[in-house]
Amino acid sequence: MQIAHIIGGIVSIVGSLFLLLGALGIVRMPDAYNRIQAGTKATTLGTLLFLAGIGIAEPGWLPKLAVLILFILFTNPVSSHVLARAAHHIGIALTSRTVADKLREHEEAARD
Amino acid sequence: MINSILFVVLALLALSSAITAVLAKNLVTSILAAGFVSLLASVIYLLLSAPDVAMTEAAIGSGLSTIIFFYVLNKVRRSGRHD
Amino acid sequence: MKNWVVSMILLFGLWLLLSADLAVPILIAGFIVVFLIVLLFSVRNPVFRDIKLGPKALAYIIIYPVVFLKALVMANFDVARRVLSPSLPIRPAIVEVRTILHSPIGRLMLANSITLTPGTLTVEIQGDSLFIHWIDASATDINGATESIVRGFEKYLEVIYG
Amino acid sequence: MGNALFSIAAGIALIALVTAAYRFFRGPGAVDRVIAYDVLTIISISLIAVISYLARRVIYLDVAIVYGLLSFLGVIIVAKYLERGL
Repeated sequence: MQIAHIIGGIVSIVGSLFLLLGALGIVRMPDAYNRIQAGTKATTLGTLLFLAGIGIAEPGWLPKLAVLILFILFTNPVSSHVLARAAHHIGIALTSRTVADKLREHEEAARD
Repeated sequence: MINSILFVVLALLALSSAITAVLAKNLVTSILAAGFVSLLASVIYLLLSAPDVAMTEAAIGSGLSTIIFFYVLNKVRRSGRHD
Repeated sequence: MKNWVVSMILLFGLWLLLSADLAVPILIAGFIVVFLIVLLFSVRNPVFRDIKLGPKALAYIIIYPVVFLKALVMANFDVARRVLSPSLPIRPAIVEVRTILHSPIGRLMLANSITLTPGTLTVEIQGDSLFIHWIDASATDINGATESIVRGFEKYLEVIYG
Repeated sequence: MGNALFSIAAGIALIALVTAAYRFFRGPGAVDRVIAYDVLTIISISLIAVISYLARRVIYLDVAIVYGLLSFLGVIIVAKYLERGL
């Protein structure tokens, strides 16, 4: 029983490192879109591993943790997509290192 | 040990978030900061082993009041533009 | 009919996970609730109408999460490399790609998968076109971007949803 | 031993929470703050889960489920408000 707790703890620590990575990503990235990128991906895998680690340590909790994991896996990309769409709609500027913006070209072509 | 560290750091974050909510010039920032205070408060209630209070705080403080604030803000903005 | 059966199985699975109990009264109550929900909502929103349930599709439904999880782990190491290196090696662009999927749920799955895979984020969907923010754009024309972003998932989703 | 490892995990998650809160307090635009808010709620879900492990009470996980549901709704509402389409 003790070994399961140790394995679960290590998995959870790896997950928390990914959470820290996501937080660092939203601090370091230069514009809103890149922040959404770093934030979504790293926190999704981080939370998944974190909850999986707790599930390994306490197998009886797995059903509830599974609901939580499935929920995060489905809602996280949707909310980041909605945020990115809103940001582009109200004209948040992309960083100066951007090489192309096909969506703006498309919208300007539709308006003409 | 870890419980006391969590408690102190979360309380400090909640305090600074509350100050942000009061001092911010932008209303969106204020509402989000108020929601963040509720989020931290519900984690603190959980640390004080009160899951029922934490759940109520999560549902009402962070969920419902944020949604209602944004709904009202949207209404106000729309009627203001017509005048 | 297929829509009803698939919705009921999925909702009943969710009920079992939430209750975590196999007593008979709970199962009966869950069945009644699931039946009512499907009766009320599935008539107007035929979410699973376009799903295919042949043997190949079932195999791909099992394979797809594995492919997806592998892509998710790759995405995270990619993000780690970019965030932790001091020079921040990014070359972002918003590119347009085309999809051959027709059903709304297939497109939803595709957009969600794209968002969680290395360096890409779905910004807007208009008709057949998906506009994708790409953190390290190697090709900005439609065909090149479609080839390197969409094909990997479309291969599986086309069989499952069509 | 298990408790010690999970305490370390909780500590790292707490550092992540403080780091994301920096972007929340500083963030130049409203969109940046909403992104930070989204990340903050997800980190707090992990934190709630580890608190429920350390206290060995499964009922605490229900708070995390409620949280996941409501934060998703909140982010959608804010995005719709910013898009002027609520």
